Amino acid sequence: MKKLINDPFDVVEEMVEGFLAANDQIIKRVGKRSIARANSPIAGKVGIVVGGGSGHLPAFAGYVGKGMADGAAFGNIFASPPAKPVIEATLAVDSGAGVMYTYGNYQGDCINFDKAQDKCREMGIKVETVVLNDDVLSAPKAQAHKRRGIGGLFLVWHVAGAKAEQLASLDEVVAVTAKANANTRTVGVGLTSCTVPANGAPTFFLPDNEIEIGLGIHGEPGMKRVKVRPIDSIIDELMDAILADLDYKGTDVALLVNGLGGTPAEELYVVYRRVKQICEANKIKIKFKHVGNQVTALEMQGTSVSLLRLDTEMHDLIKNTTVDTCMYKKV
Amino acid sequence: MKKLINDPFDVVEEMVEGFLAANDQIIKRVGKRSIARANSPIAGKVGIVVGGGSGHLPAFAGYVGKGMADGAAFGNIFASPPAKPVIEATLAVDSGAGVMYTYGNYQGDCINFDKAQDKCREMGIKVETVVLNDDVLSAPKAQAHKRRGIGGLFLVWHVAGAKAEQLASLDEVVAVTAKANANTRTVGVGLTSCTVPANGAPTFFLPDNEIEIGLGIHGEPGMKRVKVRPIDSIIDELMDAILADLDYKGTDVALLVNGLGGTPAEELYVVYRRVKQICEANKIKIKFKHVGNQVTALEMQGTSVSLLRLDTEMHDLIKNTTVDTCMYKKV
Amino acid sequence: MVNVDGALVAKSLILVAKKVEQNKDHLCELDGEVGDGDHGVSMTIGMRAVSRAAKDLPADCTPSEALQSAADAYADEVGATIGPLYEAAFAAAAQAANGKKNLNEIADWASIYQAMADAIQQVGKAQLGDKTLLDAFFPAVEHIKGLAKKGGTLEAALLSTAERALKAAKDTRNLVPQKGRASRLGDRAKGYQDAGATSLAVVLKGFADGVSKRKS
Amino acid sequence: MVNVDGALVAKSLILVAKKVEQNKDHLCELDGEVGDGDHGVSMTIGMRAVSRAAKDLPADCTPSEALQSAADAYADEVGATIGPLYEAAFAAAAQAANGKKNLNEIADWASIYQAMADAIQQVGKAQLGDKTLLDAFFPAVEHIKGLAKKGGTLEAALLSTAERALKAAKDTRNLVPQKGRASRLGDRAKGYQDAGATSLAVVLKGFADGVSKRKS
Ligand SMILES: Nc1ncnc2c1ncn2[C@@H]1O[C@H](COP(=O)(O)OP(=O)(O)O)[C@@H](O)[C@H]1O
Ligand SMILES: Nc1ncnc2c1ncn2[C@@H]1O[C@H](COP(=O)(O)OP(=O)(O)O)[C@@H](O)[C@H]1O
Ligand SMILES: [Mg+2]
Ligand SMILES: [Mg+2]
Ligand SMILES: [Mg+2]
Ligand SMILES: [Mg+2]
Repeated sequence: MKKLINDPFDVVEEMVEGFLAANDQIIKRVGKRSIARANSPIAGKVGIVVGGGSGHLPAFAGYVGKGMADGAAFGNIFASPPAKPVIEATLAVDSGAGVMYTYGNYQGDCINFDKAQDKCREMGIKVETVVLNDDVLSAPKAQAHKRRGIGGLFLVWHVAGAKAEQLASLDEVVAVTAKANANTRTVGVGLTSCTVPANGAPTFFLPDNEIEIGLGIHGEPGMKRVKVRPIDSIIDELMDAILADLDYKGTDVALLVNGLGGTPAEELYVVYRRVKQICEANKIKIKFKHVGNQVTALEMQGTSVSLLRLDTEMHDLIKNTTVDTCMYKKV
Repeated sequence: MKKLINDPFDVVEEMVEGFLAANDQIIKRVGKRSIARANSPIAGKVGIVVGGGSGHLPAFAGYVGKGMADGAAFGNIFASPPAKPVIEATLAVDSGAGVMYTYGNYQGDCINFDKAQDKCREMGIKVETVVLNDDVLSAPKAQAHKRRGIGGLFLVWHVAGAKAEQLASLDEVVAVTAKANANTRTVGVGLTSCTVPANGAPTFFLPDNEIEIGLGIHGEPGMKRVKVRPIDSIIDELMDAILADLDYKGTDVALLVNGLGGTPAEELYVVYRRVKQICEANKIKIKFKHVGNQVTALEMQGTSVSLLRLDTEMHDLIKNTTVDTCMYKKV
Repeated sequence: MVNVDGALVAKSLILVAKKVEQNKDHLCELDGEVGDGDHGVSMTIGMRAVSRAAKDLPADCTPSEALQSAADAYADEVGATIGPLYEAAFAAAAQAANGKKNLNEIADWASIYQAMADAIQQVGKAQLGDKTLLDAFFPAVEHIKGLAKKGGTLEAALLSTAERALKAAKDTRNLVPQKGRASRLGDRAKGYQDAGATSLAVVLKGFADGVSKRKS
Repeated sequence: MVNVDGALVAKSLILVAKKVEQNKDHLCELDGEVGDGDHGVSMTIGMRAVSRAAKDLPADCTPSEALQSAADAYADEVGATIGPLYEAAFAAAAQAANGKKNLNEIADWASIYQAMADAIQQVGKAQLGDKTLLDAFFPAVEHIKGLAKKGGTLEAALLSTAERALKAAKDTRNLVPQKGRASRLGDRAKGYQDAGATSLAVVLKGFADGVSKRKS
């Protein structure tokens, strides 16, 4: 294992320290593993708290700032944060208008965030939760509630953050977040695994001629292993899965071609080229497009494609909101 | 080799196609391998043309847009573009106020851009060139003109683009760009090599316990190979080299902790943490800080640290300019 | 016969931590086959915190206090799925040991293990056969309950209980996971031994060795 | 004796392209030892364009036209260091062949190779010993100039010239590079054969085989 780190067990601590220092205009520390926007709580604003295991930057802390999230809790690498930092973030961002938790659907996150929610409600804070489950290939449609959250988180939070920025009520923010989630689908493909620093070895081994379709964002194995082939044909397969799961024909979408952390941007544009061709063939109008590392898995190589089917409300929310978070800006 | 590509010889073509489609609000195509801001030429504005081999995104095309560059030429992977696309970009961005070429110091780029400059001058266009050479470890101080340009390009262009955006004259833009370059130093460390797609194999092999100090942005070998050790001690060595080359003590700086493409953002923040400690110890005030992939080498793992010593002019230029380029935004 | 007072429970926790860390890479490897490869890391982080807390305990602490300190340590440090599970387990153990000056009877440990397994089930909602650590823990609980009735030395009972857990952990190989990220792989996860069940066996072995004061 | 008209020059260029592509990986490997590992790719891209252009030439083209088409192909497609060098070289070759219906004399090729090497030096400003393709080309030029005086068949002359270039390319191993990215490595680049010198030998071999109409 070669990484730009010191003691592997200190990575998260030192990463958080660097992250805070690098973003001190936007955020403040509110606990050992929790941050909030520097100007939190913002009067009248619903506080959005995100979080999850570390190793996914910009997700999750990278999205704290104007137009997206108000607070975040850091877990260890690929491990949900405990309830404590979630509670700290909640207390820091609650203006009285209530707080929404929103995170990817993983058992660990659900357990720990639910615990935090219970405790915060006991303290009299209004807390609601929207769990995100965009990963089409992680469970069949009939069991969509079991699907995990991956790249689509970024698109959903774009909508959620914009709504909260308008000082909408907690119910309204929750409603539009749930709506965005219901209209978002993602599929991914992984070329390599990644190495949890304190583990020291790659999570699994993929031979040089094999890739994993349906790979998640933890370097965990995907749905099936196939031989390497031209990316166009892989993207065709991924897009088929998305389009079969939700009717996007003729709709407006926000689109993300996400890099998993170790893939060059050049390759993501090759992917975008194909995705766009498929969208055109299906009369899908790409209103917002993003190509880059948004929800990653350390140095994993691979990509995921996410489509969010827009209605007028979601479209205008994205369009009219400036975003200035730690790691993502929209002018 | 596993990459998200089709025929390796089509990568650049397909990447350019995807890049253009993904950024069509900001740029237009002005040749097979050349782009310009959609609204070029901009009346009264000096046109800044950048470029170089592909494989370094966001450099170079990713910086075309408001506040940085006006046009760019794409080369093949790690190969300078020929003169032709440079000329196309020049013609597209010249408003009559003149054009500045600015790129990293590589023989191929110098030869091809100089050829373009000669041809464009023959056509009556005012063209000046500022070649950037921030890489401390690529040549001793006495031969600084031989040093190559790496991560520091991003900081220099921040200044140059801001000046041009103010409709300064060609001489003024050239002067401030040269000043920024003279005040910028970079050092890098590589953990892995990378694979030129049409080559198919990594450029060189680094054993799992060795790293290259002084590595460039083409996966080419660096200055010396050393054993893996904690990142703090590596950063100490890199910063020593920077601080020995230029007197930064007590000054204001813009700072970049750059990822080489395949390194997780988490690790870059661990690096930033140490860089900041060293800056504090040397009474260097970090006025602007950037942590991310800005000048990359495909999927290479590693980092470089760049410091730009600011004066009031450069400080205010960066501070007061909104940047909205294809791949970098500053709100 | 040893006297399992609070200090010895604390010492056992330190030994458990040592054993877990020794097994870190193996546990990660098992988790990596079907999960995200971090189980050994999460357990090590948690047990390091437990170990630190145990070292800070006063010499005259009660067994319950020692177990509760482990719960608190887990709560703040680990997260993941395993964090809340072990936090709840240690808290339930503390509860079961409440009021006792020592845990010298097999029945003491039978009720502690039972409380731990029940707490884990309550938080994680897994059933027997779901391929989780409960598939090692429940058989071990049944086993020690039997021994409590039969009688014998505490040392031997804890040791054979840990062995029962290890055997059960190995048997998880044939199960199809229903909980956590491995569950998304369905049949693809068959054939691999569950990481959490394996670490549970390590934990029980740590207690057995700690109580019998053996070194390894 | 063969008649080296424009059509045969065009055919030779196509053969050169084929040979370069066959050597792509080897050339990249050499470049990767001290440079950025793309030399085989850049040469392949350039020679593919040359090959396409050669195939589009009219059957009755002159040698000069054929060589100029290669220069133009290089100009638009390659870039890098090697692009302008080969563009200039082929343009100079076209110039040297200007007005000739065929290139049947050793002296024709001696002057063409001389012009090519000179053009490369003019653009790239490298000196003998700088560890560039000129360290293969200049010895080859001297060699063919000697043969032009001595006489013999064109086929044999071109072949032995290509062999001379290959030997010289191998000898670059001991040189310390002064130009291009390899120069930044200083002594560390010693011991490796120069990629550009090696590809130049491949190019000259391609011409030799093309003119003598042999297959490989
Ligand atoms: N609901 C559950 N109840 C009990 N144990 C569980 C449950 N879900 C998962 N586990 C156990 O947790 C282990 C995985 O733990 P770990 O890797 O630390 O967490 P994560 O899956 O969050 O990375 C599994 O091997 C399994 O034994
Ligand atoms: N100034 C020069 N003059 C002649 N040949 C040169 C010069 N600089 C480099 N070369 C040749 O070019 C080769 C490298 O070419 P290539 O890898 O295609 O370009 P780049 O260095 O731009 O990647 C070297 O091996 C050397 O033979
Ligand atoms: Mg995990
Ligand atoms: Mg090159
Ligand atoms: Mg795990
Ligand atoms: Mg090269």
